[in-house]
Amino acid sequence: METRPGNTRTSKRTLLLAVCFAGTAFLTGCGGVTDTVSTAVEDSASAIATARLALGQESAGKLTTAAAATALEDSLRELQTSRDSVVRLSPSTPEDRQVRQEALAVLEGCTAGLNTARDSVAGNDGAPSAEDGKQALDEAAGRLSELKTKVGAQ
Amino acid sequence: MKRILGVALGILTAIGGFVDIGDLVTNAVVGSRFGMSLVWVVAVGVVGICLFANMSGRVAAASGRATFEVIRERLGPRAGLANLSASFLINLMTVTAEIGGVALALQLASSVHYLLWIPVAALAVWLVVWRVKFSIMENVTGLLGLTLIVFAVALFLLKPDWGNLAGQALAPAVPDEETASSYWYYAIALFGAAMTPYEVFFFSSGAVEEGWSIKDLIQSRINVLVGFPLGGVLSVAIAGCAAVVLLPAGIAVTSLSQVILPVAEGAGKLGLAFVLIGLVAATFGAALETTLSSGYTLAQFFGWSWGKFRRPAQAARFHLSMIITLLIGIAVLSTGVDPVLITEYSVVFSAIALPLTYLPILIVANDPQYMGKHVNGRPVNVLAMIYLVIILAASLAAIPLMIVTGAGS
Amino acid sequence: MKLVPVPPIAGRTLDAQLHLLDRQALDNDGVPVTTVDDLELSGPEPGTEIPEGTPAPVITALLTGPVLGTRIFGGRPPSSRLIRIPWKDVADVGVVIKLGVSGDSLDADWVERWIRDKIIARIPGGRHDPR
Amino acid sequence: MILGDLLGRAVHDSDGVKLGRVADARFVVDGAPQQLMAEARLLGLVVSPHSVSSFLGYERTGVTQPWPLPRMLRWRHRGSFLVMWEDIAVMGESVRLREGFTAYSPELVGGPE
Repeated sequence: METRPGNTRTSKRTLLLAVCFAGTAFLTGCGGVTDTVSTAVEDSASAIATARLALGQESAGKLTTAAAATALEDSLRELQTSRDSVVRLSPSTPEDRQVRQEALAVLEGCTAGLNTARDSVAGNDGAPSAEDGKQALDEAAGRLSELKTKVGAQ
Repeated sequence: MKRILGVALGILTAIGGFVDIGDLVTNAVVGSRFGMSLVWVVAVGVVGICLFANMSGRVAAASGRATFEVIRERLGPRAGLANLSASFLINLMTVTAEIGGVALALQLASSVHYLLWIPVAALAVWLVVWRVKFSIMENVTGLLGLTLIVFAVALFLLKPDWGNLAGQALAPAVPDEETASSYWYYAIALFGAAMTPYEVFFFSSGAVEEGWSIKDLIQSRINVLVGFPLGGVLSVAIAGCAAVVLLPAGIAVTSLSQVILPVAEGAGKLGLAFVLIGLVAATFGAALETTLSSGYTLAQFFGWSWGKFRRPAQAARFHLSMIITLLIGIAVLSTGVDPVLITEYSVVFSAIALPLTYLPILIVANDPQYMGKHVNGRPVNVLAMIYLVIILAASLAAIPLMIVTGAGS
Repeated sequence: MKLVPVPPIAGRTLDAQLHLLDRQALDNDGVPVTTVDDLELSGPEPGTEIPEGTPAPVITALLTGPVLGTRIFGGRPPSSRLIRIPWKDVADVGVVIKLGVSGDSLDADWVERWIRDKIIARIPGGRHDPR
Repeated sequence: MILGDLLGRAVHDSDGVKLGRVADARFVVDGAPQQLMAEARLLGLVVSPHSVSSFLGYERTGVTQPWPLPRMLRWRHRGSFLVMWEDIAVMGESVRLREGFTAYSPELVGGPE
């Protein structure tokens, strides 16, 4: 591999940097409101599904409490990141604002459901039972799918 | 009898050593989103790593020169330094991902937050690199990594619809809710996970560490040609478990805890115990290999004395560079950045940087001054040229695809 | 320009770029010492006319030192900064350059010795022989 | 004299016509014997008209594998030739050759083995 004279190398390097810079700019800039909301809903649905699976396995004695607690914690973190992406939205049209409001309400509900599930797994006295945890997650999943059809139809 | 034991040990270590955090996460993500439709990439990657590892093992055995000495000598300083900085940065990213992986695995076993495990994991890695003999280190982590076979066991216990799985694998098609660009992005990520450059740095430096000669090559060839494909089968099993359990439930893998849920589903707490041991061993073994690789890359390029077979005092800069690498890894992880995210980026950047180390090894493997009569045969060269084209294509397509798909989101 | 085949030459031929520069130098017990970054010739004064029949210059020393920066951006470090390994210490030139002296006596190795004494030897187990 | 100063310098013939650049320097180990190895005497310079420096030296060896690469790089260094020490008049900012110098083939004959 010969070293080509300096100038073509530096021009090639600046081109590469420009591409990367454009790429990161594109990555962070968010698409339309509905795109962000639908991705957020999708990620939250995945997080809630993980929580339901982990909770089911834990109560069925297939999963240790430590692993279940970690899975639920990761799901909560995933939910919070999607919620933050919706919060950061600044919609211009009234419909977008309405969609964002609704999404935030549903995601709020999911976070509450997830917390109930985490408490049930922690299982210290006075904590909700596994059944309540499961019930809360089912509700959250239901509301998420409703929101998904609504946002999807937009 | 001893010989058979040696051969078996070599194969088992190759299987255990093949899977690392990159394979675990990428295969699980791909399984949970694309089912089995990307399994062909694992096959392409495994054949590639077998070819690449054999070539670099032969270069090391025939000429006693490990990868980065060869790169410096044949590419000259300017191209060599560009090569070194790219490979070292990606290796640093992989070290960070591996140590993060060890911490996440320990969190799963103990539910102590992973951030607390990171310094413990890094210190343990350093202690092993500092004192434990090279072959013992390789064999223990490799054998313990074998417990990841529980993924295959769990897949059987889940009694999946084998016809459907085989159908997806043999007739790959992009699932409807995924775009073609994210399909190809994850193809490159999977290829990068299978053909990680650090495996080759470690493999060729290991040949020099253990003082291989040409007659030892037969043993290494068996290890590679049997061990790596079986390691590939393990990766496919990980993807299979995700495809059978996570895909239908609409779970897209973003954390290590999701990766083990299918094993718990299929094999219960016993299976879970095995997979946790396997996770810790595989990621810990990979953390050792990547830390050593960062030391090897720097020491071999700058001509320092290196190698675990020497007293640490006789390879001072080699050991110091590894200590610094581990400290950087701890610093990056303590900022709270998600290790799984680092892993996803590290496998793609591995695919981008692959030509930088593949081409020099291919050149030297044909150079009679280094290889004497052990130069590449014609069939190996034909296959190697085909793979050069594949590797260049993957490397060039990676960044545009990363931009288009927003890193696969 | 028709090329005349090279007349037969007694002794081995070494091309600097292909066989000497950037090559690894090992001391007499095989410990890597440094890489060869440049060569010092007994050659003519640069820029002066070379009278006919003057004997060809010989390599007087292998040069090593912090040259990577200069080799990238051009120029050359002041020769005072370059460390000399006299040619008489070179035992063999093959895939690696074998030196006939031990590494400790070469001052091309001071960075290694400084880190060894100041840091690595101080950590417990630093001098433990793994074999 | 430092070899690093010589590599890459322009090479002119006695009338000042530029022939190319110094790509490499060839030594032959046949000088006065030292304790370990005989002195390496400068045999000549490899001059390349089209490219700056060559680390792979395909234009001086018969290596043909890996297939397309040696042929491509040999094309890039086409026209390289070896000029003997006796034909060199000045070595400094640039290299000037003597009148009627002989251009030898850069083929590596006695390899380092």
